[in-house]
Amino acid sequence: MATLSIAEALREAIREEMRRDERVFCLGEDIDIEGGFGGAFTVTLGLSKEFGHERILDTPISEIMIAGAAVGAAMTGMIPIADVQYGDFLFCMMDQLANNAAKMTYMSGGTVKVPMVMRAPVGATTRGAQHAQSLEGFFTHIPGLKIICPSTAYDAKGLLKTAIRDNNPVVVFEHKLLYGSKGNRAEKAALSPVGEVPDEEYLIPFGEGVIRREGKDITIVANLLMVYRAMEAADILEKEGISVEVIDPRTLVPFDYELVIHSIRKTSRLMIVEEDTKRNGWGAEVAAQIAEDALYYLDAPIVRVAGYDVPVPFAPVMENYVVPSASRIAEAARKLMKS
Amino acid sequence: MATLSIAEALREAIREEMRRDERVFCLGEDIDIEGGFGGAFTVTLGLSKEFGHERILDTPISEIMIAGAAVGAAMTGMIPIADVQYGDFLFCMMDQLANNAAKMTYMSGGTVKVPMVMRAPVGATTRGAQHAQSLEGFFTHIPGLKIICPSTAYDAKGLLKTAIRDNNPVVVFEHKLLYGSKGNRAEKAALSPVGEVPDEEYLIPFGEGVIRREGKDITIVANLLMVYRAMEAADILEKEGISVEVIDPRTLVPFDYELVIHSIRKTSRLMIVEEDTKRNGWGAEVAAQIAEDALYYLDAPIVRVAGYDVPVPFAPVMENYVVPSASRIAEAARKLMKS
Amino acid sequence: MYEQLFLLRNYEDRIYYMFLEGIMPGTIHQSQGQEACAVGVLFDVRKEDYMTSTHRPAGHCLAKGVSLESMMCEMFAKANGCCKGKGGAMHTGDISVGAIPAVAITAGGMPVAIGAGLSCKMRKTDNVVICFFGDGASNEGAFHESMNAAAIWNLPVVFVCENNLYGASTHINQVIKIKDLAERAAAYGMPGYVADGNDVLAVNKAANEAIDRARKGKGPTLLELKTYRRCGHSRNDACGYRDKQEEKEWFEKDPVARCKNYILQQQLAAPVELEAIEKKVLQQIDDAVAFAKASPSPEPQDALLHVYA
Amino acid sequence: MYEQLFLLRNYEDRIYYMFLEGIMPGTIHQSQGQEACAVGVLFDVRKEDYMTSTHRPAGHCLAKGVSLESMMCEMFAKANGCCKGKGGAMHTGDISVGAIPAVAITAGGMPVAIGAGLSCKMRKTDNVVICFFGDGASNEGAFHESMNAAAIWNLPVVFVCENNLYGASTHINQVIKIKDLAERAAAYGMPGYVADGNDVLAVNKAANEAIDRARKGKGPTLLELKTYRRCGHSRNDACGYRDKQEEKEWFEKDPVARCKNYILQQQLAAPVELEAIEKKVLQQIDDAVAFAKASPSPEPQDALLHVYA
Ligand SMILES: Cc1ncc(C[n+]2csc(CCOP(=O)(O)OP(=O)(O)O)c2C)c(N)n1
Ligand SMILES: Cc1ncc(C[n+]2csc(CCOP(=O)(O)OP(=O)(O)O)c2C)c(N)n1
Ligand SMILES: [Mg+2]
Ligand SMILES: [Mg+2]
Repeated sequence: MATLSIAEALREAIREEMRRDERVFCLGEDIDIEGGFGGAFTVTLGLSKEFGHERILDTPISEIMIAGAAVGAAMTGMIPIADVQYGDFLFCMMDQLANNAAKMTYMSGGTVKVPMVMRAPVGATTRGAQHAQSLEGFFTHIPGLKIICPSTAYDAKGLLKTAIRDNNPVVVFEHKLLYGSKGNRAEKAALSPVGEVPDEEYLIPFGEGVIRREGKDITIVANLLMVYRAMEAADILEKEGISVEVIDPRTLVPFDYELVIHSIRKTSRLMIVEEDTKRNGWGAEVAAQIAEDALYYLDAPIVRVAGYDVPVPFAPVMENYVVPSASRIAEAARKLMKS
Repeated sequence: MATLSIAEALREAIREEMRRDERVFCLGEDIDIEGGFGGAFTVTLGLSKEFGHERILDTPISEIMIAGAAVGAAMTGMIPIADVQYGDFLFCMMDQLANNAAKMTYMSGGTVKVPMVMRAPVGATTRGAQHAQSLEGFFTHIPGLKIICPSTAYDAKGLLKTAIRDNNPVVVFEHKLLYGSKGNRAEKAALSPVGEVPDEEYLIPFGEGVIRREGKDITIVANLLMVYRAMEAADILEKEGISVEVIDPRTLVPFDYELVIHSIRKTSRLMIVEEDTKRNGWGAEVAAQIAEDALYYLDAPIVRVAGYDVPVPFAPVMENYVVPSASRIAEAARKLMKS
Repeated sequence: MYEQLFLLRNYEDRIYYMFLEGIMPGTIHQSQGQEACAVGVLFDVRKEDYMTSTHRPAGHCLAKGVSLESMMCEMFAKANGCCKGKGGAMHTGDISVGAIPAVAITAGGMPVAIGAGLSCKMRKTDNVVICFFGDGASNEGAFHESMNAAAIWNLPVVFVCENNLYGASTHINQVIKIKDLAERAAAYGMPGYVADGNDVLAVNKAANEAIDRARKGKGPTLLELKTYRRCGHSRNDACGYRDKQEEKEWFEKDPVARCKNYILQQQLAAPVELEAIEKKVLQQIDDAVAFAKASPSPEPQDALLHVYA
Repeated sequence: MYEQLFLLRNYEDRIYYMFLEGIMPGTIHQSQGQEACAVGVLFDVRKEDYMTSTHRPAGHCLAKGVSLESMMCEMFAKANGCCKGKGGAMHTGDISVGAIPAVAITAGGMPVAIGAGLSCKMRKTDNVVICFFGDGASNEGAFHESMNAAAIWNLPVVFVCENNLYGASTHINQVIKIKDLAERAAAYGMPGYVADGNDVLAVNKAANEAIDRARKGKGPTLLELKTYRRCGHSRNDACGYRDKQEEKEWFEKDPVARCKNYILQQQLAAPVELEAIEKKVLQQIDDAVAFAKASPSPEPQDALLHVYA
């Protein structure tokens, strides 16, 4: 057992897969320049020492090309892991991801495959509106992609390895405040979700959520940073006699509805917590799906606590207001218990 | 009263606004080359005769530039109406729309405004996956944009004029099969929703849906082409004794929840019909919102009939299967009545 | 070569007529008049070499070796089309012969070619990538990012710009200020050449030089082929935006007729031999049409397959 | 000019120290060492001229006339910042002095400059647009599409590429194959020039020529300014990727010191005069810091305002 941060766990996953399979390579801006950053959040730091600069490929600032090159390489026998420094820049490559990566297998009638991974950091960290977005809701809306969002080191390693071995384009959303709180590129407000990671190889299948905490009054489904905020809220609420079950879906596409439905059969109350803006965030789909398939298990409205529908403001007081906090979650839970 | 197709109604709206206000201009690819098409669907055909090629500006095939130029012109005193030939190409300009157009007002603390209109045709018309998408769900997810989707000539003219006068970026989704069925660029499967349009000037405020048909058993909320499919389904269902109320929200952001809630208080059953793919389509948000705010009015699950979660296939038999048809809507309605 | 030129021309003409008859679904973007580009460039490439194409892919695909039957079936939206009826005209391709399914987003296939080029290089093959695009596409950001990447990484990619003077209805001189698009190569430190795109031998020569460079690890080339569409941009386009004199001049340079005349003049083949070839090709097309018509349609629910590999 | 150079340098140094102290939120991208670019280019522009900027906008904004206080308040996330605390360092701007709020997406401000240029032209003003971007940005698709549009429409835009040799940690020679980025202008039929970006007078001269052309309706120019960051790319960057010898050589060409030496050598001003200026500027900065610290923070719920105009 090793104790790793999420950044380290991701790096180990990449390292192991690159050792295992020659076809795997990384590309992106500043991912491992000598003396540089190892990507915006150190995930690829030092990998070029072992694998050389051909397989850890530093690119120009050309997002269309990065994504398109990943698609082309994937279709022709390679397994690219592409990187954007901030998820917000995915918009610059949206055409390649939505129109090519996601559709090539389908448009070809299943004759080509696109085994690529797109890694993107999300989350608000007082950098202003263009370096802050949580973009899950855009990508869950694109058929042909798979979407994962690991919130622990164990999951990060196991899910990324599965992603690399998947024959389809997988978008990995990583949260800036969860990479780890050590190192000179760590974020001020970072949590430190270091975790035990087995020494033996393991893979985590997509579509299997986990219960982070058991409870009986309310089911909270939350991802990435919001898992931790929900856990905090659960602590607060427990003292007030409200028992919260926290589910981390871990992958958004595919999504583990079974686990959620199983939980609400017990709690009969559902809350979804996401950092992404509320209108058409991934939580909207979860709420809609439950309202369609499992409405009768519920005794109360389905509540979503999400980023307010505004761009992310710079000032920390405003940013903290926009991103769901433990107390906002707790407050919504109290209200939900009364309804 | 004039009887206009939607393409004509949109053209008249642009013409009137360009006459009224010098700041209004159009830009896009092939929008009015001499002897050309007038945009992919003739909306801007012939306008350069009256306004000249400076105000009806044919551009290179440079979507990033088109959207960015609209943002820049809007911030500096002009009112651009930008055009993409197919909505699918919005992905090429996504960064400018999501990161700049939608956020500039906010990031500047309200000191700049971005009065621009982005027009985009959507809908499947046997052209294959990259010329077929309905993209509403991506754009309703971006705070700072307004989203409209006119389904009649009257609405097209009135809403577009309002959009042009709005101080914010407005995305107009127009359906390829609704532009009109005349002219050599009309679509084979096109409907012909010509309509009466008053000679006097009128504007339609955003956020006001309309009831296209009254009913008492089920409320169907549908937009664009799906309004007509829902109406067809309602005809079928009426014969079976099921009375359907059809609501056309007309604008997705802002959305007229009041009208929907008013309707479900009567019908106690809600169905949402959209051509966009189901997972995280705009219907997901509507369902989620109703499940949060008005759950107690409902006697049954909230049902969504939407494009299946696949890229749009080329073969007409498959395309027709993917896009909701009147019979699929009717079938879902029957099932809903039983639940 | 003539056989291929003749095939491309007649395949597309036949499609056009069937389209007018209304027996073919979808839309079409044809390349009559540009056949020498596809044939000249691809004549000597290997099956293992890759190609990326555009919304106007029929000629490229035939010349790259996608089977006539499978393309015809795709046009008829049949289950045994090269894309199983899922792709349609604008996404024609067959990866088994190196034809990456065409990308209908203008210039959207160019970054894909970079990936294929990286792949050829990283896997230490000496295969190359042919990247087709149009004059209009050269104003897209994707063009710029792709050209630069190929240059700095010295990728085995041959960029083939078919300059047919128009992007849809827009004349190229209205949207660029330079004379030749080949000049843009200099901005990336890449060689750029112009060739007569209606002369299949000239195209073949220029292309083979570029391909040879790429194969030997000497990096990418931009090849601009001056050519012209005989047809409209897409269905129902009467080309009202084109100058009639310009059309006339270009129509006289028809690449298929030119090749035929050349062969006859140089006595490289006898008229009867060419006639025999033509007859064979027309028969192949007839057969393909018959085959496609008789082929089964996909089931509606097949739409749900192949979203994931 | 020296006053401005000195202001830019000391404003940013002061910000840096406060950042280290931990009293300033967010992140910073500073431009110490590049001051001559901002000052030289903007020295003679009008308030009515527009400017687009980047993730590294402080120098541009000060030189364009955004008030020191309002910028300092923005850095402190105060309600009276130039963006009301909503924008932050990377979105600094003030449209009332022509400084379009900065775009932090690399090259993302360039198409915006096209729009501003169109606007200046269509409204028949003779105002111009200064479009700042970096060497790294020149590999973005947005660069390409913007340059071409400006060229074909003959827009009054001056493209200013501050080539500081690095895009984040990546040396420019690793990502382009040509010598000067100014060469790229030729691909658009636009004039392109190189100037010494650490010599404020050389910058001013080159910029004024370009601005003059633009103002007279003679179209856009690409101006490449060779310069160097004295600071890291962003906070916490020790520049481990830079060659120490390279750093040394460039640090010797410091634009602020150089301007000062020039003034003294040419006896354009006496040392005491310069000292007085410096003292005044430092006092202004002190005052701005004090003012910003004393200014009110926004209310949390203010986050909900200004989504729409
Ligand atoms: C991103 C994008 N923008 C616009 C279009 C619409 N469109 C299809 S073909 C075309 C013209 C392309 O011109 P060119 O690259 O010269 O190719 P050609 O049609 O002449 O073969 C346009 C504008 C598109 N398919 N994709
Ligand atoms: C689209 C996009 N990609 C990547 C980044 C991350 N990033 C911020 S600054 C920068 C380097 C920019 O280099 P350059 O244009 O030379 O400007 P400089 O930082 O040297 O001023 C990068 C890669 C970004 N902000 N936007
Ligand atoms: Mg062309
Ligand atoms: Mg730089």
